[in-house]
Amino acid sequence: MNAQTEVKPRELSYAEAIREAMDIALSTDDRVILMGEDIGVYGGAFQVTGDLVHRHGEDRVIDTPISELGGAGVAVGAAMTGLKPIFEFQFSDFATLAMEQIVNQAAKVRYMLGGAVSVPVVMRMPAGSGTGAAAQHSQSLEAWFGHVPGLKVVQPSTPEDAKGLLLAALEDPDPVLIFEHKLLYKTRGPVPDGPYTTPIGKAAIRREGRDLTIVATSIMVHKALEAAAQLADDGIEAEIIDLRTIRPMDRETVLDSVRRTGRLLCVYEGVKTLGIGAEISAMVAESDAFDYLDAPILRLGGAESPIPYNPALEKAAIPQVPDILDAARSLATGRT
Amino acid sequence: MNAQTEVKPRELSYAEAIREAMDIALSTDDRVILMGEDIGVYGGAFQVTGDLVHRHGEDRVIDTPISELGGAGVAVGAAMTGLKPIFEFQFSDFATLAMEQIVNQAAKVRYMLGGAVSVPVVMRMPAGSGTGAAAQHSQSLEAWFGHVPGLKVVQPSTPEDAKGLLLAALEDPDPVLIFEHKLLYKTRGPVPDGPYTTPIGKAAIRREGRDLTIVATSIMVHKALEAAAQLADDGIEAEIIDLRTIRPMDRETVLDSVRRTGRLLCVYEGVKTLGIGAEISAMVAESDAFDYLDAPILRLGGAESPIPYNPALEKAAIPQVPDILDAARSLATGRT
Amino acid sequence: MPDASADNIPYAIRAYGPDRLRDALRKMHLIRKFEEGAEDSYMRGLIHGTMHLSIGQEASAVGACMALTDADKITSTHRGHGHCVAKGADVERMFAEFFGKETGYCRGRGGSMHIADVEKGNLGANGIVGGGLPIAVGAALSAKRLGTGAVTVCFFGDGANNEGAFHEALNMAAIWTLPVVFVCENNRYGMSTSTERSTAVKSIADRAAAYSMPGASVDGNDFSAVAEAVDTAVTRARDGNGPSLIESLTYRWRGHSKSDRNRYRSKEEISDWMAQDPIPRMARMLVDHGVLTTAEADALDQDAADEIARAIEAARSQTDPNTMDLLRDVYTGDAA
Amino acid sequence: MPDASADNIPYAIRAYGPDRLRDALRKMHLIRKFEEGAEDSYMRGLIHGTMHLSIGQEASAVGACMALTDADKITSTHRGHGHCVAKGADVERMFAEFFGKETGYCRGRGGSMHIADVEKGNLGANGIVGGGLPIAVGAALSAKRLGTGAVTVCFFGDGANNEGAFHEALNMAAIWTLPVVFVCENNRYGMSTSTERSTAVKSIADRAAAYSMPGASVDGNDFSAVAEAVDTAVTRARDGNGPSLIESLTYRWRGHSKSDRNRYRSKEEISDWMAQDPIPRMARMLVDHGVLTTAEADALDQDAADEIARAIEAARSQTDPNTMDLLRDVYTGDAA
Ligand SMILES: Cc1ncc(C[n+]2csc(CCOP(=O)(O)OP(=O)(O)O)c2C)c(N)n1
Ligand SMILES: Cc1ncc(C[n+]2csc(CCOP(=O)(O)OP(=O)(O)O)c2C)c(N)n1
Ligand SMILES: [Mg+2]
Ligand SMILES: [Mg+2]
Repeated sequence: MNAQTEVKPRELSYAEAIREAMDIALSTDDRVILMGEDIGVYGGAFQVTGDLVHRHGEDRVIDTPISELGGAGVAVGAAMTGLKPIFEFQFSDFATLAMEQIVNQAAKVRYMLGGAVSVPVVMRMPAGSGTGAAAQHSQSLEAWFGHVPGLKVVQPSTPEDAKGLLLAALEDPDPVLIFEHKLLYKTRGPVPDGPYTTPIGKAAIRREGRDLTIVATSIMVHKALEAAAQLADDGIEAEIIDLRTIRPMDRETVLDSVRRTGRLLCVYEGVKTLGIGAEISAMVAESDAFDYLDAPILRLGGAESPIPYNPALEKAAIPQVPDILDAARSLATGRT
Repeated sequence: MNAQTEVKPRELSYAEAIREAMDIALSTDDRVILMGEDIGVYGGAFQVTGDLVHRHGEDRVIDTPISELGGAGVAVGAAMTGLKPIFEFQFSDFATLAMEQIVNQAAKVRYMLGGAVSVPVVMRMPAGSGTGAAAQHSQSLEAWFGHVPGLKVVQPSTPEDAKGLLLAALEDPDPVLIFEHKLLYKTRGPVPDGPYTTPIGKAAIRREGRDLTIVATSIMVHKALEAAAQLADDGIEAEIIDLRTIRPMDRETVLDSVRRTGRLLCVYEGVKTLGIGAEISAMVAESDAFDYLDAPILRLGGAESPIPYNPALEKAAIPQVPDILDAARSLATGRT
Repeated sequence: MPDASADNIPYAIRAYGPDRLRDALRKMHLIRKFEEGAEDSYMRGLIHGTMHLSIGQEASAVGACMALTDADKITSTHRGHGHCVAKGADVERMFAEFFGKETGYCRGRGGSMHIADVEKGNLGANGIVGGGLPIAVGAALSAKRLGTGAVTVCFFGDGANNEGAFHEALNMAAIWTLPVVFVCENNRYGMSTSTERSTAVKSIADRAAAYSMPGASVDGNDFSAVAEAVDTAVTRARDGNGPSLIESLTYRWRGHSKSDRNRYRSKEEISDWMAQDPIPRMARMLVDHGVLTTAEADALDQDAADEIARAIEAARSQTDPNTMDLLRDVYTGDAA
Repeated sequence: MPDASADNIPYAIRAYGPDRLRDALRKMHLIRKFEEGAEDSYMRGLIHGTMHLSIGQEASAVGACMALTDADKITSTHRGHGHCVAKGADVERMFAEFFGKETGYCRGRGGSMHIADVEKGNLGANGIVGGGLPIAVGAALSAKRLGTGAVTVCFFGDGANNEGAFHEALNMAAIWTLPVVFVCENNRYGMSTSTERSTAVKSIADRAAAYSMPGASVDGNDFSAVAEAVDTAVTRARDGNGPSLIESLTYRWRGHSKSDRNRYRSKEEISDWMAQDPIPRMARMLVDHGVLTTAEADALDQDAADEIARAIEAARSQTDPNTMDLLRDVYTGDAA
């Protein structure tokens, strides 16, 4: 369905938008259930499920024991047999306990069975640093899942997309992982009423520009937009692409922009090496857009270290606006 | 120590070379133990540990229950407290059950504790397809671990390196993961006697060439060499780099070669998207070597699908020599 | 436990009519002949990869499925051929899968380790030890929420009982009172590792107490004993009284897989168990209680042999997958 | 279980001399004051991130460490401040860590969730529920192989007992007869989820039977009861008789973390437990048995308050890490 027809000027937080999407799904589709740790009376570690248990009952908003492998596997088995579970990992770091069920089962069972089943499970992954929770509660592991055929992986950066991508994930017959940045939960933005979907596999151009292309993911989109505003003051017009979907990646939107700007900067929070930016860079470098490149493809990613606790170190471990400004300036002023 | 002084012309299989390295370690260092499933009397699923249990006893060659998370965690805890465990995953696919201990604990504990401990654990990962074992026993997941600071990741392609890198891993105070391709276990090659190490973090140029650079990993090194011989007949001289270490990557050897050839092809078995080749490509594209590129950077990786059972499909799912020939020819004959 | 002496009518004779009993014996013969045919085909090079034969365990597979209809589900294991036949699969389509044919249950994508028959309620074998345990609980959660009245029987081995997935799955099944029956086929070894060396409890059934569910240990080579225990557990599950754990004590005559050298058990042990062949035991019981004549029982044996021979011949000549379809069924709707 | 009435000499009075008993009470006060000081510092914005306070659980932490020397190890949890102090840590260095200082136990890299004191045998808190269980077994394996005679006490919560890691760790500790004592601090909730809703067994100690190890459930607010149970288990472990599971029944007065709204438990329940305050109970026992005068007991309280105040003041002014050292200690030898 399409939102445009029914848009009202209304702002919600990113967390509220996700909750609204789940509320719509629970209200309109009996097969939808929520599973996760402390998503019931507690409302979720980040208060995303909030009061849904009171609206839809404990049979549909299910607190699991602290059993990530089993919990995820139960969601996979339920999805194979008629339910549409939305499974919340309390922190995406804990998905390290469930990789077996996500990667060996959910992602592969349809293929291994020659198409005899689908696994319509949605997994929500609160990710990212900035909360002072240190190395085991701050990772950005989306690149791992982007490497796994059979999975779809999205990373909404706005409340509108957080709702639209979750509803799209629920309409999708295959496993979809949604990486939600913890620091975005409280950010607010316009959110259409009622049901609508944001297409999986489609990037969004958040700002147009002729001088360079910045492809960013999740919270980095906002840092890139902040940088772009400052760059404009120096007469540098950066085009900002919000990738939105990690797998399948929107090749055309990225290549088309690079063909126009001839310069590319990738900005992401995950560890730089083998992070999302590596694929974006390689995808461009192997394409015809390579011929349009006027400068090296730059990447700003997370530091080659675990996320430290100390706030100054934690900040230093991921790209910040000044880093984006420096990289963009060096690119824009580079040879043509 | 250095092998050159004591090299004898002697051939071993890749599996025998690994066993010899473990035998040396068990014989010379009391802190070394082996842990894994069926590595004792059974000799390991691929007969790599072989008769070591008879030479060193069940206290040091320890059959674990089928408990990958716990087993890996026991190895991590033992490594933190004085032992040097070599932990064998029966198939690297089963490391999906132990990501928590590998990534949240082994890789991060030293950093999280401000350097108060080291985790000298070695994990052996039989990987790759070609055995008809289908999607859950054929993965090449090394890229995941290459994305994790705190880990070192190596991928020997020859018996000599399989022994040398294992002994280097044992001398290394930090966690080292060794990805061994199952189809290489029976391949034979010269292996120096006695103890020696192959440096972690150093790639090897297996063949010199001026026309293009092919960076390959593991079994793909052999396919690339086979292709290079045929390319030579057409007068195309490919330089073949065996990456050997995934993390930390040998930037200089790759960049230096690309500066000379101006053309780059990456060949790896893991899924193409976000696989090793993505990082190699991005590393070159962001470096000064970019200016030397005369053509797009091409990648040949695994198909965007799980590994199928049917032998013809299985073969079609990973790069083969003809694919390398086609890519290399299109590169070499491309614009300059 | 009932025995087959004439002065004490065994449960199976009391519980089932002659047609079902004849069919059960037929299925046991069919499994035995299927496994022998698969082994022979493997030796003749018709089958790729490896396989795990369940010869000697036929009473366990068939007895456990007596209480199930096609609406009920099972999750199976790497040693799943018997479960698949017991749940009603067509042996020709099974062989077609083994031969990697497009006509196989998994279109040749899965092979022995992923064979499934979703229409008949078999959610599939699994290449991951313990992988099916949480999935079975998920299927039971669906049945309970959707009110289908279906019960799920979860097959797993003694080795699997030491996986964390076992603990998490049984705990969740119990706290949520789900209609699932856990059937542990204890054949005394996980690959080469005996339960004495791997499992810290004498009887695996005793682990049921850790989940406040009934636990029973039965002679897995006694069809009637297995059927009685599982019937009781299935009834309990259907009545909404939750899960049970049944340990079926049996033995695999063949090696773990095609690469097993049987170094970990004695010839005597194997021959003692072969003397406990469940098939003649079943036949004798049926003859003793006048369900069949000896001639009729022998005829079932011969019929099974003929059916398997025909199935192998028919399957061999069927069509192979087209390598152009490599990416088919990675995602739903990717059908070629 | 011993009680504190004068006509029945409690275990602790019989087992320890006055100095150790005085020191135990001192540590209990120190933990309480430490937690209150940490909470106050957090409110004053001196501490980044979140924290998990153990107020109300002091007898469990201190009692469980009575049998341990600095050579013995503990693995702790996210709620680990009490364990750390009980094992002999310096509260000033602990606060320095909370304040993210270079002088902290983790050089400011770990914070509350990773606080460790390796010299004193505390291998660290853990951000992963259940993460310490296999590590503790590994430490015990080292002790057994290296013949150090050390015992490891593994602390974990009721919520952690539903993780697969619990099952795998206890099973391995039992089959290998390792010197480890599993201390489950059952404070009735895993975050918001009560044991009734998460755990399919009445007493967690009953799960010991699944691993053929002794299990005991004790009043975790009774210092003497905890000390007696753990002393017995540690002696058993030191004598080479293997692991034990001890359930320490206690309660956390504060919310799970700083974001908890206590929606899942009643005010009455909390106040009933506060009436069971373990510290006055301990003090009363010592006074009743003439170990201390009331005045001496009160003095320990005041001394603890003063020590904490001094520690906070001293730690606050210490030096912050240099952001140039971000990559330090990712690998051994990376010291700046
Ligand atoms: C997670 C995982 N670990 C290890 C293996 C390798 N493996 C396959 S079957 C097997 C033994 C399983 O033993 P059990 O559960 O008793 O089943 P059985 O083979 O005896 O029928 C092992 C170790 C696997 N497939 N998956
Ligand atoms: C693997 C994992 N899952 C979930 C969490 C989030 N979490 C942190 S503490 C906690 C509750 C733990 O309960 P329990 O083990 O009883 O310890 P307690 O907090 O009661 O001391 C949860 C769910 C985590 N840190 N790690
Ligand atoms: Mg078995
Ligand atoms: Mg608790």
